[in-house]
Amino acid sequence: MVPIAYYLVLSAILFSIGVAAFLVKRNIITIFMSIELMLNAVNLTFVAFAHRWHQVSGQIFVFFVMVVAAAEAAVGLAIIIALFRTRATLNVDQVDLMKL
Amino acid sequence: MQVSIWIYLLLTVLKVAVVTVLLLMSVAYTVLLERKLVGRIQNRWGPTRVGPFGLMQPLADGLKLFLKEDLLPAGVYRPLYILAPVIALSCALITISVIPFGRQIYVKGVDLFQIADVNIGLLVILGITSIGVYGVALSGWSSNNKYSLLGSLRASAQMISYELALGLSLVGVVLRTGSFRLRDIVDIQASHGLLSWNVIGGLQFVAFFIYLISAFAETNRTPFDLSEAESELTAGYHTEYSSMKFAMFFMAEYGNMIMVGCVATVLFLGGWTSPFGNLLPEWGGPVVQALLPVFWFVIKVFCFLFLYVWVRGTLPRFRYDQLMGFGWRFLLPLSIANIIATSLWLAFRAA
Amino acid sequence: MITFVPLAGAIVVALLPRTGKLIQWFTLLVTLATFGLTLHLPAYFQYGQAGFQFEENRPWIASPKIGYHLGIDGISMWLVVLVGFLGPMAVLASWKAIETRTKEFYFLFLIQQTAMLGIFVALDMFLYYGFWELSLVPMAILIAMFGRTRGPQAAIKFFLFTFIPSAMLLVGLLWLYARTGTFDFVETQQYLAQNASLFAPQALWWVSLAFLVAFAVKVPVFPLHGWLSDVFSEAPTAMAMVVAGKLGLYSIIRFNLGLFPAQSREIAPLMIALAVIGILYGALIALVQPDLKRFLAFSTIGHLSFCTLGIFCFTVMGLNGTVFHILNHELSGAAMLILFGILYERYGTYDMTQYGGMSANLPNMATLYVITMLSLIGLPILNGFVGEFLILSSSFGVHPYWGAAATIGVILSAWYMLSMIQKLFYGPQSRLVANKAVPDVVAREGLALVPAAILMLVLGVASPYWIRAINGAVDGLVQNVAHATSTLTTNVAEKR
Amino acid sequence: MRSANYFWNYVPMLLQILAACGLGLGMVTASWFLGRHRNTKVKLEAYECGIPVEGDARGRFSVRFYMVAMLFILFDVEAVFMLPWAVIYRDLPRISGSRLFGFWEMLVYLGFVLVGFFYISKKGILDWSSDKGDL
Amino acid sequence: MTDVPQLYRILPEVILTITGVIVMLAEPLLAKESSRKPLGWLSVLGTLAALVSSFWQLQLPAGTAFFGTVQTDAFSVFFHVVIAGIVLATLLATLDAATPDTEGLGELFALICLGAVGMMLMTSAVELLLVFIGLEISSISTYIMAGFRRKSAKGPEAALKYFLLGSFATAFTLYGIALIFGATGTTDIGKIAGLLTTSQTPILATIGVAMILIGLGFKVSAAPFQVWTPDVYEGAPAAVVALMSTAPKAAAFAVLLRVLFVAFPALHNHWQPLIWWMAALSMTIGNLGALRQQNVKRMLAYSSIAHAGYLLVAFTALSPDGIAAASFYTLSYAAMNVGIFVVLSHAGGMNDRLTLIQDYRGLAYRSPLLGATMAFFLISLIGIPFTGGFFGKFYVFASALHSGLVWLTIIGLVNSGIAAYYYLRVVATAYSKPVHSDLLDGIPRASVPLLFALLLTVAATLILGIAPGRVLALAKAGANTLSLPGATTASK
Repeated sequence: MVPIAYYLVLSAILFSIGVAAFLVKRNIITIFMSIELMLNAVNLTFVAFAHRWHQVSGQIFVFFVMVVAAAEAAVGLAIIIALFRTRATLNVDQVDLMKL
Repeated sequence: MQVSIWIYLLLTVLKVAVVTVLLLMSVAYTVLLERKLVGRIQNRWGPTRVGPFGLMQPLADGLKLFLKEDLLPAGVYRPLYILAPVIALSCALITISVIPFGRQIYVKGVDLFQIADVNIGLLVILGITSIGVYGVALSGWSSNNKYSLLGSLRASAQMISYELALGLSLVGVVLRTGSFRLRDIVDIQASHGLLSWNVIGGLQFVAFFIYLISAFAETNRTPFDLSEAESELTAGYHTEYSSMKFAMFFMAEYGNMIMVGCVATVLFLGGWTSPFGNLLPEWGGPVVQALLPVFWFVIKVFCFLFLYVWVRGTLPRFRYDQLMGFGWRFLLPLSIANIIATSLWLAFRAA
Repeated sequence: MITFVPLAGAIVVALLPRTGKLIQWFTLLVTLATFGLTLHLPAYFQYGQAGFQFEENRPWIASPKIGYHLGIDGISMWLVVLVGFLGPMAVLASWKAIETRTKEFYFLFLIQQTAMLGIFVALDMFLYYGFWELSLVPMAILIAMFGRTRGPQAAIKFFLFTFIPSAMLLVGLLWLYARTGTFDFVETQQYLAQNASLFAPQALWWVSLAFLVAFAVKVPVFPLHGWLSDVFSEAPTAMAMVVAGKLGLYSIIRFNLGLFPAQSREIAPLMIALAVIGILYGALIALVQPDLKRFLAFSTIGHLSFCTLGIFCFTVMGLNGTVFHILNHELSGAAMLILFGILYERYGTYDMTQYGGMSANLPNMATLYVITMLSLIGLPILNGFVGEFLILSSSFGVHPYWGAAATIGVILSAWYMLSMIQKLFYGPQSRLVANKAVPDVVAREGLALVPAAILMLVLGVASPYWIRAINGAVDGLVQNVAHATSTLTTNVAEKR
Repeated sequence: MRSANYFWNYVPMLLQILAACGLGLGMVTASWFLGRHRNTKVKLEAYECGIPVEGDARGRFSVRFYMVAMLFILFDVEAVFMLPWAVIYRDLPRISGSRLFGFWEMLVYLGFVLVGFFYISKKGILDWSSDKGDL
Repeated sequence: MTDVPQLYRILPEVILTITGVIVMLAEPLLAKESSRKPLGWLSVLGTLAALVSSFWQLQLPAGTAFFGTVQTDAFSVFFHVVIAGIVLATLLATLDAATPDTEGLGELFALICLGAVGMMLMTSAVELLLVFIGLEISSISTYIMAGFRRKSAKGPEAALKYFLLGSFATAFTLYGIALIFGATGTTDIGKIAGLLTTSQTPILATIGVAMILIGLGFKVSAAPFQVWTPDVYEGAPAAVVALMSTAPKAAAFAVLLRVLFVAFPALHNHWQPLIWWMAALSMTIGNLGALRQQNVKRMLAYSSIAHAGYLLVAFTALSPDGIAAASFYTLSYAAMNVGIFVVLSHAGGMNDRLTLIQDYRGLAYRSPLLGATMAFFLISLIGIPFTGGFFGKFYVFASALHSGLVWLTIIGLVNSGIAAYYYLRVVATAYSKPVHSDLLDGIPRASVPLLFALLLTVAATLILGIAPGRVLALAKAGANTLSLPGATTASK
């Protein structure tokens, strides 16, 4: 039996990696993926807690998170395509038409 | 489960090894089967030289491919280029772990005829199948070859499109069973033989039809083999692969065929159960009792494989827009309709 | 009730078509009606009494408790009448000056009237604050729209100068509300008077400072005067007439003295010093200022600083003088502005140096100029004298040295005013004046100015009549201050 | 104990995964070492049926493939919702007290899915042969 | 099958959903060249129906439905009405700004309706799951709306920035929810409060609340999570920004209020200082940032950051008055901000011809109606009395002072003083001469939808400024439904 703390630490690490990648990476797709990583870290947390509390609501939450992640992925990809069409780059540093 | 963990593990390892080896063997002989059958369909012999009736042909092929020069073309993205066939093959081999191919018989706490009896077996299958797309997609992209890329794009688009219909076609089965566990699914089909199989007794013939077509598309087989349409794309996504890496894609394809056959058998064709149900009296000792279901199972899978080859020998290839249109426009709504019909039927039957 | 006559007029103006002089006539009618209504106040005012009359108190917003509480006392009554009086004057003054976008102009002008009347009659501090802020908006927009060259900038400057401190005022108001639970002026006053010991003196001091700063900017008191000259030079005459002085001074008297007598007492030396500096500063700059409007702006600073001085002497005489001087100055200053405006209409410049020797061509105008000028200087029998005299004499009584310094200001003001008149009307004719034949004062202008001139005379001669009304309210106020101070000192003594 | 059992169910699967991956990797490695390597420049070029190689393969390709990917993501996840429903469907009348509760609920859900399906279909996203869906 | 009363609880959402779906389905069925405006009017009708049904919900007894996930009470109705009003004005503005060659108009209408469903769900959700779902429904539709002008270079960029940062924020919110679930074992907002007082490990919950704050802080563009705001506002069409800058914020604030005051009053010692700083920072950064903007929409973006700050001030008051003030502020901010964007949208069209402040020079002369309304809304944004903006600020700061937050109030009011400058600059520009050349050829005649939209927003702003009593009463009723066990620290 794996203690819950392991799951939590793992998900926290995953989440942090996601955050770090989001902040550090420059490729839009990679940034996008790091967000997905964060969401999945959250899913892991939910499942772990759902197991701990014997509450199914945590798992239901995971379902919805997955749906949302999917919807976001679709929308995100669409936006990226639209962006690529006008800008022909996937580097966030070059997406800087609007600045202070 | 009072067996020592180490014995349990040892036995499991043994089981895994046996199953894997058997699977690889059947992959090899499925290739031979295909060559032979297609040969017959086209009024020729197929391989005959190596061994009696060409039975040693697969081994010779394997050996040859092993010794071929392993090219690593200049423009490829190496990590993914190497990883792609591994993914493809592994996914084909992993699915077997949840398939029950015989009655539940424990020896020292180890289930003889199923590697892992998990309660979400169906989900595992779906999941692993999805991962299989990566092998195809990555191989095409990492090859840095236009044929490969187009081939893999086509293949992955096709696979994911048909995966939808495939996934939805399984919902009907799950509706009837109320479980993802493959053994439960088989058990519910066990009572009246052929009549209680999902495809007939479960009124899932539409689902079976959808599954069948989707499965052909999933494995990139004729008539949906556009990803490797020789006439336009050379060999599709594995154009740049040679030697064993090429062989691995090949094995993955046939492995997947077998897996699809197994899944179809379990889900729609009653799994290891006898088509005659209780009509036939039980006979033979415990060993026979144990092995007979495996026999039925193998027979059913074999029939399925035969169908595969038969279709390949008979049907022409689709056009790509027809292919995608068929999947999205026809199969998807159809599978949803099947779900609605099944649920309605179940609701009224339960009353 | 009076308050909203202009507002109703404004709405009608907004709906009127833009044809001909209809809007002007209508606005004139509205302002005259307002004036008529304001006259009703002194007619029925009970003189010599402290406290508020004509009160109207209705709940407006349940929570926080805000009432629609109006009322006037002796201080505000004349100011209300003054606003009423200046209304038609301003309309007449802008009759020709404003030719484009009359609709917007008169619409905003009437709103401005409403806001100012509201400020003087509001007894609910929240309502008061509302009108206070509201008065900024039409002003700023009008300055932006009709400014000479740098209208928008001047408007922003004006707005910010007055708005930011009034944010502090709001903090103060809210704080008071949080502590007393009411926005009503009278209730708050009583509460503060009775429960002064409940408050940390420092807190009250800060609040009073917030009030004071907001008002002082509006006056403007010396270091906060930066906006005035810009506004004067940019704003249309009708607006410049009403912008300065009375709102801020009135508010200081009403709120700072009314609510925070002790704190006002404490800060008085500083304010007196600033006032005197303002008097001298205004006068000195005015001496060298060639632009007529800016000239008047600095002279205004000087005059209003007199009022500040009068307020912070805390004597009945001083306050009487202050209120009176506010009236005077508004009247005379407005007249002066109109006169400048008339010149501008004719010659198209505010540059003093380009004028000269006009008295020959324009004798009537010269007369009006001289009367107004004398009133501003504070010549006896004209109105300016009474106010200045009262203020100066009270300040001599309290702070002789400052009083003496202020007297120098009076002398200076006489100097610059006279030199201005001299430059404009006497001496050799300038090229501008010589080359351009212009009419003398026309009937419309006369209609605006002659009553003003007469009023200056009347105010100067019959001052007791006016002061009678002021006196009652001021009396109460001074006692209030004295009382608060004594309690404060006794408190301090007790603590010692 | 139940949960321990639960975990042990997966151990064989883990072993199978290990075996499969090991096999795959092993094959790749083995063939690399077994075969001869005689590389030439031309041999290592991308294979384009013998014609000299033109440009890079990582160019842009039809946006339809992206469309399919996006649609797949959406519809696949929508399908995921049906699976737990399917599992519990036969128990729903007992839980909800209404025989067709589960049916209607899923019908509403499927209705929305079909609305989306209808929309993309009418928008021409599924028409591979025309360029109407070129978004 | 759901019995009837349950459905009543989400009646406005249902109406809007159906409207959105119908619009979405009708869109591809219409001929490609035919006008999409009927769809817009259909959406307007649907929104009106939703508005009416929200009011109608007031007479239902407060209560929950759907397994305790939605709750209709005065609070939710208040925000429903706010959102429906915003949507209404936005739809009208879109109808006005759209030209026959505007692409994807039908989808835009559908998205607005469906996004509104999400926002409304957020306001009535009493279950974190539903909060999350509503949040995402609204976010995803706003992501798409932000990139509405997909052919322009700025549209997709705005959408991308909004999308990336928005989903980033979502992940934080979600993690926060997960941790709270971990700490309490429930995601029911009502139950959390009861469990937390006895819980032994509030540290998880504390972190969770902080995470939720971060996530929702992004959504309401509170500093230091405000970076996306200017870019998104600049890139999206003005009509859409009218919606984006108000409705999702209103919803997010509603959620924040519910979550903080219903679920976590016990932890107010932890979150109050955070909000204090967020409020102070937002106000300051927003106003200072706005000072140096040349682009009107960017300026308004910074101003919206500042307004989020003012709103957060009300949170720190920790009193029913504060909640009511926040609700009220949301409404008044919505009225005036939507108003100003309606004006911008009409002047600039769907393609934002006019971007810089300078481009609006002389607007008041070219089009007195637009100029006057623009000035009116800006004045309201400054917070001049007898406009909604004033009472909003007033209540907020009054409640803050009531709770003894003198410094925050002073920061806020000084900020609102600074803010006057940049708003005024626009007013002054609109009223100065000569008229900018871009304006001379371009402003279309005021259309019927524009007049409706302006009427709606002006009336709302004025009513809030002159007779706020009734609205405030409703806001108070809403505030009282968020019971505050043990969180009232108002120092009288």
